[in-house]
Amino acid sequence: MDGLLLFIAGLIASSAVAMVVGISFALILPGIERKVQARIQQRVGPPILTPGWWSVLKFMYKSKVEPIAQMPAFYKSLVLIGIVIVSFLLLFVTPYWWSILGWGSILGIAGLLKLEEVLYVLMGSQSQSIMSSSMPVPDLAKGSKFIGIRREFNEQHSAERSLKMMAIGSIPLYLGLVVPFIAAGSGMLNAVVSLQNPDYIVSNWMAIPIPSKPLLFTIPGAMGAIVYFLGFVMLMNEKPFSILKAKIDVIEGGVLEYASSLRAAYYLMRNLLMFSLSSIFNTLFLGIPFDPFMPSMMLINMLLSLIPVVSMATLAAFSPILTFRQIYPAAMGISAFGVLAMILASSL
Amino acid sequence: MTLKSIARKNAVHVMLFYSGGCNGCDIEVVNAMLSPRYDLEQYKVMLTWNPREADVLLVPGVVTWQMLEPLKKIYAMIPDPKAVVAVGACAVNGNVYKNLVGDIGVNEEIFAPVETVIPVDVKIPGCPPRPEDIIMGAVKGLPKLMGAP
Amino acid sequence: MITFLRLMLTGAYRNIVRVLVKGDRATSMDLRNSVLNLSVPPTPTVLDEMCIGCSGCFHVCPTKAISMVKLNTPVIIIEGYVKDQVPRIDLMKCIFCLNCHDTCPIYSVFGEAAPIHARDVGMPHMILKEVLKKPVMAPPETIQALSKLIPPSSLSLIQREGVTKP
Amino acid sequence: MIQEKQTEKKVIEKELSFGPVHPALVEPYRMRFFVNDEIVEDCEININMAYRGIEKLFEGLPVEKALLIAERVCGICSNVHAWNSVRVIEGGLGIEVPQRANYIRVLVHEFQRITSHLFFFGHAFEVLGHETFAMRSFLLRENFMDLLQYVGGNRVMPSVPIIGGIRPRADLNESLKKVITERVDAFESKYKDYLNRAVEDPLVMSRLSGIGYLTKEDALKFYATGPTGRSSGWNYDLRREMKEYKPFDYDVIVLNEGDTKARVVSRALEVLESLKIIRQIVKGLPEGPVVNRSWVAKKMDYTVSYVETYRGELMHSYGLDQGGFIRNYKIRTPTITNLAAMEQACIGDHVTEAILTIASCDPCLTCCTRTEVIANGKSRIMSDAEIIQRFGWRK
Ligand code: SF4
Ligand code: SF4
Ligand code: SF4
Ligand code: SF4
Ligand code: SF4
Ligand code: SF4
Ligand code: SF4
Repeated sequence: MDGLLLFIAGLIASSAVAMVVGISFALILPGIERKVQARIQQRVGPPILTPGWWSVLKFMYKSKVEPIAQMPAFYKSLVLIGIVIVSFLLLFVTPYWWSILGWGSILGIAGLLKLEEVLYVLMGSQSQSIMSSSMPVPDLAKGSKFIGIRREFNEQHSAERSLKMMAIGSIPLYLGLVVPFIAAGSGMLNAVVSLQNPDYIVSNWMAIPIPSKPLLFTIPGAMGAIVYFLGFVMLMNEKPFSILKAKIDVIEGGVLEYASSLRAAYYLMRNLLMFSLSSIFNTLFLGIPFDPFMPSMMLINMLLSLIPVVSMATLAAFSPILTFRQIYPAAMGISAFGVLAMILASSL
Repeated sequence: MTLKSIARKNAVHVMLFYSGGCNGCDIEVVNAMLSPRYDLEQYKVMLTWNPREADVLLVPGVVTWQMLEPLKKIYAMIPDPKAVVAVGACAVNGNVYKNLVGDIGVNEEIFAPVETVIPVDVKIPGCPPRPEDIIMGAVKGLPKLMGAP
Repeated sequence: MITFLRLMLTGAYRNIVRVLVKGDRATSMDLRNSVLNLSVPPTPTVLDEMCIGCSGCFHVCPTKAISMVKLNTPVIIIEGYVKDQVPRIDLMKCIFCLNCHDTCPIYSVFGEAAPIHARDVGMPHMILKEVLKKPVMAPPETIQALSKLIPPSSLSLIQREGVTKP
Repeated sequence: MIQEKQTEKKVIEKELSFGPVHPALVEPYRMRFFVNDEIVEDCEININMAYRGIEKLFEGLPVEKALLIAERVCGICSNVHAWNSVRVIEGGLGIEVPQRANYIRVLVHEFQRITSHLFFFGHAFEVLGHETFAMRSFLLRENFMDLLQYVGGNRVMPSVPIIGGIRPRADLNESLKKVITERVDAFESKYKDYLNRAVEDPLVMSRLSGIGYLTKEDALKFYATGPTGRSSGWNYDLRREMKEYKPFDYDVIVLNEGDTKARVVSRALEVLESLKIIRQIVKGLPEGPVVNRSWVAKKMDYTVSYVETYRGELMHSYGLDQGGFIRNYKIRTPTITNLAAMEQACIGDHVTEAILTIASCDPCLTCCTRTEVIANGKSRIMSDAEIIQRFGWRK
């Protein structure tokens, strides 16, 4: 009985610490991302805290407005659901959750990611921004031959694209995700970490257990990491895979109508997702989990999570948006690479 | 300073609205944003294309009949507090389009200055203003945002 | 492909330098400082040295954007003619029609760069005395039109010194 | 347009519309794409959102003022509008222009061609989603914005030409010539680096090539002038006929591919030709006066003047009445003839690529819009009577 109470108290405490640290850190990431890009673009760029922290705070202080959406209440709830999903994603990397109902497993992570993707589709089909076909300009009287055709909102178009991205674009992430589990021969995060970092499981909270054989430095692990990284870029909708919120046609896609505190929530969701995915990367490929009760692990995990973020920023600075003409072959190539990594991993 | 005004000072999102000027001001605004030499972002000002995200609306140019409704709508879409910056002589006083009109007397095709359509907080003169003037204008819009409830 | 790889490598090096030590940054730091100090200098619109203070521009401006300000110390241009005022443009009212520029006698009579330009008047490359010695090159209609805008003293200054064109 | 398309009985699923306020557009216009899945089956570009009544503004103005309004037709081509506006009266009344003035006019024109093309790259890369290259284009463009500022006093509206020559403000002195030479040299090496880098980038090239085909027949049919037509193999450049360009030696870039890549490449190469012209001007600038002031405005018949601008062929025309006041000013600008070609070229592509194709034709429509037939807000065609009732001053 006591053991259970202690466990629950630990769970709550670790979750609280994880959330506070995770959110504070996640909101610094966009600033770093932007700063790196700015430096590449030979300019000064915004201060580190501006794109994350200050923007979110500022949006919180803006007056409430009702979004224009098919079902405003549902649309508003979507972003909150998103935050919950992403928070769980982050919590799943903290060891306390690994023993609950098997959530700290590949299935838990993959399931949440899938939910996250579905959110974009739902958002897109809900939002009806003024920026698309409801812009008040007299354009129907231009004598078009196509009178009475269905006029689609850009967001809906973006939702269709997210469906396509779900079908093809998200495969690499899952393949990359699976590789470490295959290597560990288990579906549980616990096994993946202990395979790479046996010291970690047995050491106390002050220790600094260095992973003895990180997967990243094996061939299948490295391949899996690359695939995972590209999948990460796809899920973050960053360039070059940002077709579903390609600024030049659908502007921001489904999230167009989020204003004031909802926009703050959207920023939070995106940045927390970015951090969670990088944190998962470190857990899976380096064996360094985000453990609130082991400060060394937590710090190393946070520092290392800059690597995927900075790489993504660099990649985004140097690539155009790809259209499906390029995404299909690219995603298939990457997936094939991922499958190869899986096969190699199984022989590990 | 409250946290509110510090946050507002440290993150400003501007939206550019092409209202129908000659393009000169529009491109100078784009220059101020995109040219690394001016780099608007270093002043904590970020470009957006979504009125829901914006704090400051930049209106360069006279407002034409067709852009009147979109301008009013987009202005209404921006959540409070918001500021409007009139960029260039066109937006400030109608420029030659309003004032140098030969035989026709009054040009009824355009709405100028922008003040006649939506409330304007900062005016930047010049035809076109230099990017540095535009940046200064955007910075001058800050106190209004910061002071708002 | 080879060239691409070479570009990739040199580019990677250049960009790492850029990211880590702000290499070849293009942002103008002077500008940054002056923006942060709220001290961006305005464009020069009037060249006081080249102006004869005739107030032609003041009268011709369609939006009353020009005001003539008294000089603290009046300047003697040539004996018998003292310049005691120069124009100032209020850019908030200006519509950049360049009427002022086109009317200014320095431009319209002598064909030199006028000392007033609503956008940017530039650097003087003439001395006012020299200009006034040049023969008058404007057609009589221009002088006629000018006489309605500027006081007789200024007009006589122009015609006394210059030689009216046949 | 595209009458034949109708007979094919295409089933079109839906319409996507963008603009007039949209990140892909640098001025107000509206693009309507009629798509199946994501493939564009037909396209309609709605212009006239920037209608300011410019042609009517000229009516009754003294002719010296024409160039100042003409310059305000557009902020990218500002100089060429002012230039062409004075060319009309110079042609109509036979006003002699000193050679030095002609040289400087061409110089400023070529400066603006380069800034316009670099703006085009900036815009095209922005549409491509490549922010870094867009910023580099804008950075390179600054060189020539500075030069325009030095010459004319403003980065965008240099107000250089006047009837009979150029403003003395814009005359070149030795030190300015030196600055120009230095800047042009520095620019050239940087620009070549930038081009190499862009051409070698497989991602960028995979986005550009293979889309937006415009055949030579279509280019001729829709009268796509300028680089848009020239990159479809139509060897037509008005500069060959302009006497101002006689002294200079340069190549006209003609490409045969006709796709989006060709349109980008042809402009990239044109910049290098412009540099050649600029060097020749600075080297061979004749001495002499910069303006011929011995002309009087008098009655002039309706006169037309054509100039090759950065996007194609530009026409200005007007007549003068007895008092020397402007009557019947008409402008026909390059983009208006390129519009139909744009609409044609983007058919059959993915929506994102169609927008790129349109951007690759370098649309800029502030100058195209003069005839408004739709009442604001209401989507209906107004009758003539209504127009007159509403805008009584038209008659
Ligand atoms: S102020 Fe001048 S540059 Fe700006 S839009 Fe108006 S005419 Fe164009
Ligand atoms: S340019 Fe400005 S100051 Fe000069 S006359 Fe015109 S409105 Fe007046
Ligand atoms: S018209 Fe020329 S000379 Fe006369 S006051 Fe104006 S600027 Fe000075
Ligand atoms: S056809 Fe168009 S461009 Fe030609 S005169 Fe008429 S309105 Fe002007
Ligand atoms: S084509 Fe027209 S709108 Fe485009 S830059 Fe030239 S004048 Fe301006
Ligand atoms: S034909 Fe005339 S009214 Fe119709 S789109 Fe062309 S310019 Fe506009
Ligand atoms: S006929 Fe119509 S479009 Fe043509 S000049 Fe008259 S009012 Fe303008």
